[in-house]
Amino acid sequence: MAIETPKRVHSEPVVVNIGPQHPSTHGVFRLKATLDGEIVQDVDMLIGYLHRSMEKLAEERTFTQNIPFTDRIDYLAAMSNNLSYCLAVEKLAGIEVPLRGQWLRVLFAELQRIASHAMANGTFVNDCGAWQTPLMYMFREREKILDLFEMTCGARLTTNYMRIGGVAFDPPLELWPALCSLLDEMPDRLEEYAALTVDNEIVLARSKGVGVVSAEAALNASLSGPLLRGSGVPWDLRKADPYCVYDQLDFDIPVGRDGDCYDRFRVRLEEVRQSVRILNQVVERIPGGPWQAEVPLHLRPAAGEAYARIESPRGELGFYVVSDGGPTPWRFHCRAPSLINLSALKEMTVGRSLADAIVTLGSIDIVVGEIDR
Amino acid sequence: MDGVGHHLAFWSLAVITVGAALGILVSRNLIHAMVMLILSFIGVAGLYLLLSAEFIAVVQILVYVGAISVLMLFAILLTPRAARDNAETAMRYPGLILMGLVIAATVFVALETDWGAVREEPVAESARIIGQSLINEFVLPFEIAAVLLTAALVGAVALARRDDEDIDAHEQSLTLEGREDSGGSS
Amino acid sequence: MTVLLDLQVVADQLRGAVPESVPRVDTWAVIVDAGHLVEAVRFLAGSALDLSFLASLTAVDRESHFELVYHLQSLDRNHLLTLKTIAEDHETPCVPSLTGEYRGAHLQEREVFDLMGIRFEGHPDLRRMFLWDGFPGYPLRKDFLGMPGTLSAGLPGFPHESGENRWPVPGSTPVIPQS
Amino acid sequence: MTIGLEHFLVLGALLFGVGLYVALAKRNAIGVLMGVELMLNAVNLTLVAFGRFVESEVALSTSVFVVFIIAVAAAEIAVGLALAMVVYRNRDTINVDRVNLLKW
Amino acid sequence: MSAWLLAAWYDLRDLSGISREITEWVASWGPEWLASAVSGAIGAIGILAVIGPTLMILIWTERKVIARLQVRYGPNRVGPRGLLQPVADAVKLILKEELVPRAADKWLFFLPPVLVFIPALLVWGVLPFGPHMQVADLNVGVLFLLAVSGTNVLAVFIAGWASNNKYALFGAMRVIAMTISYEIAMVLALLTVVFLTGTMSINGIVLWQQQEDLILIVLLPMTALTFLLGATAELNRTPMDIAEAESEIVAGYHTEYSGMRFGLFYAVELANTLVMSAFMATFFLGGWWLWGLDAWVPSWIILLVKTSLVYFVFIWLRGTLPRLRIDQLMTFCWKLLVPAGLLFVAIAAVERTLLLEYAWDRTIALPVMAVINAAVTVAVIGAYARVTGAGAHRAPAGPRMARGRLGGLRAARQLAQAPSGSD
Repeated sequence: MAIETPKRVHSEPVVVNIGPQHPSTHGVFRLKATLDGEIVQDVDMLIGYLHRSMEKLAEERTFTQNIPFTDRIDYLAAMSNNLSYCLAVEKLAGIEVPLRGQWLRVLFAELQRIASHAMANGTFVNDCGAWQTPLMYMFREREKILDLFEMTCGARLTTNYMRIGGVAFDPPLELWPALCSLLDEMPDRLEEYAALTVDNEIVLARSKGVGVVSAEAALNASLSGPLLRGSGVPWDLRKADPYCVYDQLDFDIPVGRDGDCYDRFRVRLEEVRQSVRILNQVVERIPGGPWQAEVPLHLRPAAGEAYARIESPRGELGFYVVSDGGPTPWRFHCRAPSLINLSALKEMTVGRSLADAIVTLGSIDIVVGEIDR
Repeated sequence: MDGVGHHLAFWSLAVITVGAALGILVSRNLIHAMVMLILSFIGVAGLYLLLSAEFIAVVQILVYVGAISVLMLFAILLTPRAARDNAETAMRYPGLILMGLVIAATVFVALETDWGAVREEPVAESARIIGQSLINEFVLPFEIAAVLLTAALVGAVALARRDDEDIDAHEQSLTLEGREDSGGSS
Repeated sequence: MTVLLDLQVVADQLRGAVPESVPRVDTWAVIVDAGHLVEAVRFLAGSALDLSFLASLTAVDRESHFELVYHLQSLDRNHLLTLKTIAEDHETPCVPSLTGEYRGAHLQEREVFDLMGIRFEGHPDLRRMFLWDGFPGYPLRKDFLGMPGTLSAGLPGFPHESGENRWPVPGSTPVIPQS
Repeated sequence: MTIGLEHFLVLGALLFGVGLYVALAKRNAIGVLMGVELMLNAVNLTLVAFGRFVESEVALSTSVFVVFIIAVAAAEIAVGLALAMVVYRNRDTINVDRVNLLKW
Repeated sequence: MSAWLLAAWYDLRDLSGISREITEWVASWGPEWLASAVSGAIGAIGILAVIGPTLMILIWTERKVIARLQVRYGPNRVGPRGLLQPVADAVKLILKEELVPRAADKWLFFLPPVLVFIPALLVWGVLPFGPHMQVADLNVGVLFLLAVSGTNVLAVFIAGWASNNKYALFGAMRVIAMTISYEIAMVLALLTVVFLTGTMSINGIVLWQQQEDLILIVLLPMTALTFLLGATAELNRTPMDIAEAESEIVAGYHTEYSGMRFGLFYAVELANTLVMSAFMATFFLGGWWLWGLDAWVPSWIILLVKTSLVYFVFIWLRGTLPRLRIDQLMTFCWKLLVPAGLLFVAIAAVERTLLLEYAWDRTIALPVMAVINAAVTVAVIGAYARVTGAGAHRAPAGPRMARGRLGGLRAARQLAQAPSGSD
């Protein structure tokens, strides 16, 4: 047997590797769990299987060339990453984005949020043990959103759509009817999801009171996004530090009650609804005009540094870019919410069963590309 | 019982049963021994069927194969790896001699005794008859068996329950004295 | 809208609370002396400024020294402060760990240690995170490795490597580190 | 040759002998329990064979005995395994030749 | 019905005629043992002939139905409407290399796929497809079913232990704990049925339902539910598939099995699901009997339709529900199913005595009993739901809306104290 018998320990703890190849780690993420029976005694995460050294590579490429890298950081929310990076460089170089470009950025960032939350909630219920069904349902809308992306920029996942100073293309005309029909059916779909999952006894039994993290602990551990809000802290950068045109939009910030997995799930579900609200406003109010500022291809911002952050689907996604006046960034750092949200993993999982640990990991909604970069 | 089928069934089942029992005897691995024991149980169940005792055969499978062996496997899993061998003690040779003596004596008695009238046809509908005799002739043993089972259940739970003070005291003693060599390793 | 704190005001407050903690203030950040970092951060996280949320922690290799950059956020008062610390020693830089103050510093400090090679005094579990144990060098340092034919400087091979078993680089001369 | 009572009796004797040896000579407490189970099975087999071949006043009374024996065996195994667990917990071994203290 | 048609071997309504004809023919010239061997062989071949193609169709059906539940198409490439997909799967599984982990217990590793197959085939022997279409009408048929299907757990345990894999071991531990518990619930459920019908012969239970002119699920809804859930647990299907919980322990006990060995596990899982559906249909839905329709339609088709219904329920559960945790499953079994099972054993005993001893008019007595039992069922489940705090009306409130109260801990506290109906 692979189980070692430690000399003086009476009951034998079992070390189980969850990952790097495991159905519920959503990528090559390895969680080394020490179990006493089914109870988790200790978890240690061993990551880096997907480390591509983005931050080093970015120091070798010009500011514009770095945009495709950001796609691949969080491949489930490429638009958000593009946006955050472009905001940082614009801050660094002092570039003003035309109004239509800003609205388009909001449009695609919110679409991306819906797509990402659909994935997160689907896999979360999957981790609770459902046999793919919720995931497939939520993929339905995600597919439509990815189709919109494809219409606009030709790619579905790694969009590379935002540019420094705006967006790459004005969306084609056929995007708008497709978007409107999607927005029309979204409320029904959301009702359907809610009916299927939110008061499902088994989902409740599996996620209520599981993986609890208090508001104090969440703040101290620098959690952000749905985790922080699930713990009851009303903090959303779209409201707190509005970028683009979010200050002109009307939407609400859902906040959880107990900080358990179920609350995170509900917060994500509600955020999708709010995103639909935002999108409806965007469709109504988007102005005409140019969508991209005149930016030199070989941008050489003056020496300096900038930290720009946005509320990505997973939390505070920040880019810290330092320029030394040259064509490439001197330092390019991504504040990855997936990684930092794992800070509280140990507190959330230790002392509960293995099944709960899996559900908790699912509710954190990690993307390994973003953890490892 | 002189049909070809009967002969075939009896001899194959006898070989399975005794062979599996010998397998327990020689097996060094407790889990392998356990599998052999299960095989032996199944062989005995087959012999019951041959003896037209369907009810007993099914109960044999249900209780021995379905419950007792699973319980034993569970117990094996709960003990540490080092304790999963199936070695013999110093009683090996006395045991062998005693085994030979017992077998010889029993076989002698079995073969030399006149067992009286031998019934050719089995009694049909065994389950109904057993049930009726259980609650008519044997109602007192039946109740006693029920009490015994309950007592055993309670006793097993009481024994296997693990008090927290026990663990603490035990782990303390372990750290003080060190762990005894549990003997054997696998 | 998040307010960026006036650096000079914060620096004065810090100097009042923790003497000699702020040697200077640059355009973007308050620079705190590494020796007083924990005290300074404890003061900043306290009720006076409520910078209780460590938004981001990273380091920049300035070739002669390392800059550690902390973005501290107050959620209740919605203001942001950029704090910097200098690790002077470029070979074996070392700064105090903030894990005592912020649980969230745990993973970020490990990341910086892994990629930049900055040791954090007092970090409970300072191991490599992305790279394997025994990986030679710290890749985000400027003197780590330069990719041949690209724009920036760097070493031509791993520091420990001898000349012959370097990565084969067809038809290009290694870039000489400029300083 | 017909398969008769003697066949089953000899088979039972063999099974009983093997069980006796296992119960006596095995070091592991669970192994000992296996031997006991084998012996019980041998007895059951003999009883059922008697019930099949020998006329009795109460029909199938042997089978009733067998049912009782199986019930008692189930109880015995539960208690026996619980005992083995307790011994293991207190002595850190389930080797019967190491459990040589009558008190602890 | 004319008697000559019923007795003829080509009467599709009772295929046992074929077996009888052949056996009689063999007995007319051959020895007795050959005749009985031939009769057994016919049963075995018949069962294999039923299971083989049915499994193929089942794999396709399950995948297709699950796909429909999941708004996708399912297999539609191999053959017409993807019907040949199972064949392609089988070919793939056969051609795949069968890996044996180096540290595995080689002998024991080979055993489980075979061990798991034997009981899966054996239980078919006591399933009555028609009034005479049953390989062995044991008078302890119910016990036989329980005993044989209970041995599955051994194979699963050995599989988990021999693979020398921690996931597999976890699966084995879980399956033992769960199966033993749910088997008790199942035994109690079947005991209720046996008490009421007064027979342990499975065909006898169908005949009782025919005689009383009702299906047992009407009379014993809680028992039927217990049996269904116990079967779900025994079959390791969602929501009780903790033994092979994909998201937790990868594939549980058969993590290390590949190729056709895995194929055997997979086939047996489906075959067991099918046979449990068939027994569910037999015990609680009247089996081959359907209010006289069985005189016209072949009885095995009636059974097949009922089985498909139950099977659909299994697929439906699988496609819909998430998995429970092991402690929740145990709680559910020991705190609801077992006590309710005991209660219904008592109820069934009383009802049987009333029916037999006092010979009440059945047209009145049976409906009254059905109503009483249904009421008790509702009461028991309601009480359990009340104790555990479950219930759709108690769905937790959704998230609050921040509504301009952005901030950190202070804002969080304010928000927590705000009236909860703020959104």
